[in-house]
Amino acid sequence: MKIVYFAWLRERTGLTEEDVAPPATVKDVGGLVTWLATRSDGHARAFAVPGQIRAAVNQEYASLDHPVAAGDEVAFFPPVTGG
Amino acid sequence: MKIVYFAWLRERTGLTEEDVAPPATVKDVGGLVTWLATRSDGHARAFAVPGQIRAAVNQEYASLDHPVAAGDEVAFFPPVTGG
Amino acid sequence: MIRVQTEDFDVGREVEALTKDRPGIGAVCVFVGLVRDVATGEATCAMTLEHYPKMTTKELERIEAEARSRWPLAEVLVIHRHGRLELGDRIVLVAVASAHRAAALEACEFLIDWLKTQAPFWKQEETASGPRWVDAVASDDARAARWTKKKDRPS
Amino acid sequence: MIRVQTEDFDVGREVEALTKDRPGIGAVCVFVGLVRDVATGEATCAMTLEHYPKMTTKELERIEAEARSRWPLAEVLVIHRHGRLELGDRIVLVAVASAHRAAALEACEFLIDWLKTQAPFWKQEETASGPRWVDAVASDDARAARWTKKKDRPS
Repeated sequence: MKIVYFAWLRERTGLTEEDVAPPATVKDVGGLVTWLATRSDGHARAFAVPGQIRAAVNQEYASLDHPVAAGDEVAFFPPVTGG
Repeated sequence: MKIVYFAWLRERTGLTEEDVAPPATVKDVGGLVTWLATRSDGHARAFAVPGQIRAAVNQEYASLDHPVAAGDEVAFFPPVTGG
Repeated sequence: MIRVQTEDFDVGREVEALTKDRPGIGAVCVFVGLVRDVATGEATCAMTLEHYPKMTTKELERIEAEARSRWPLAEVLVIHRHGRLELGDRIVLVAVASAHRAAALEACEFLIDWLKTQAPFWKQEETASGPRWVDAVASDDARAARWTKKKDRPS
Repeated sequence: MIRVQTEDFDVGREVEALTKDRPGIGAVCVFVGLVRDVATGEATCAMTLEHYPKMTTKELERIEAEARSRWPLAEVLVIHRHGRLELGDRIVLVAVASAHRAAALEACEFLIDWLKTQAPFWKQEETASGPRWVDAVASDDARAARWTKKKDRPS
């Protein structure tokens, strides 16, 4: 599973992307967040305030209960500020 | 009093403008319309359908009961189609 | 600013001039009206716009002032052409610059709605069956009337 | 059409290209967003826009398709820049061409409202006290949400 980070999630994790193999208990975006937050202090800081984080699975916006599986690209980022 | 005509009122009267001295009984735009309509066949045709005519007194939109006096510039035209 | 002219205008240059050295401007909304092919249901090849010069500038300035009183606008530009125009030619430009987009978008729409019903211009089309004065459209009056009901954006 | 690029764009040329040889177009509405001086309350001298390339085009095309399904539009163009931009620089262009002005005005507003809340871009400002990520604005969500309530123009 490929994880990509943008804006201050990228800065806090220190990563633009990483390949991960979460345990089988991780079935959705919410479970993935909980698991990723344990990977480093930077990850913990990045995921500290869930309300400030948005996710996309395979380039489409996804809520916390959206399923994730091996082979997916899951992105985490703050609320967008384009336009 | 100066009368100016635009669009098909100009075409029907055959005039871009004319100087007129209506009788003292002509006190407002409505009275002026009635009096002008008698001046020629073209005038009669121009003023035949009052609902299709708009007026301005001294370059400001005016209703039928707007007063008119010597020295005024009174314009007659169809509903505008700018923009 | 109001300009009534026979000459064409350059949309990019006008927008550039409007915002140049104005660092508080975050949004520009621009409306451009063009001569289109079937304005009245019959094929149009060209049209002539007649106006009432002494009244036009006065009326456009009044409409601009009204927009400025309703929204916080940095710049307002209205250019309205008159004379003979051909298919595809630009007729009118409304450009509004503001700090935020809501004001720019709403004021731009307000201005074009009011221009359509208040600016003393008359269009005569050239069609295959001869010249023809364009009739005012009831829906234009209805759109403009929306703005009289309340101060902000109409529904 | 969707373009995501670092380069600037020429508003006049883009509008010209949009309407050229399209005689059915009577109205073009254009929105231009610029880097302004006090986006977050602190003086800004420049900003950097980051985006999610694989998702951006997909999302913008989805928004364009949604606009086209709601209004009869002849042409839609969205250009969104990324990278470092300075004060007064153009960030985004939305241009919509249609036979009639109502569709062009409403679709343009719809597009910029949805861009603000759906396009995966993030702005980092350079301020006197250092770089600072721009927070999303609740009023942007509120403006975008208006369009989900009904098909046509929101109140």
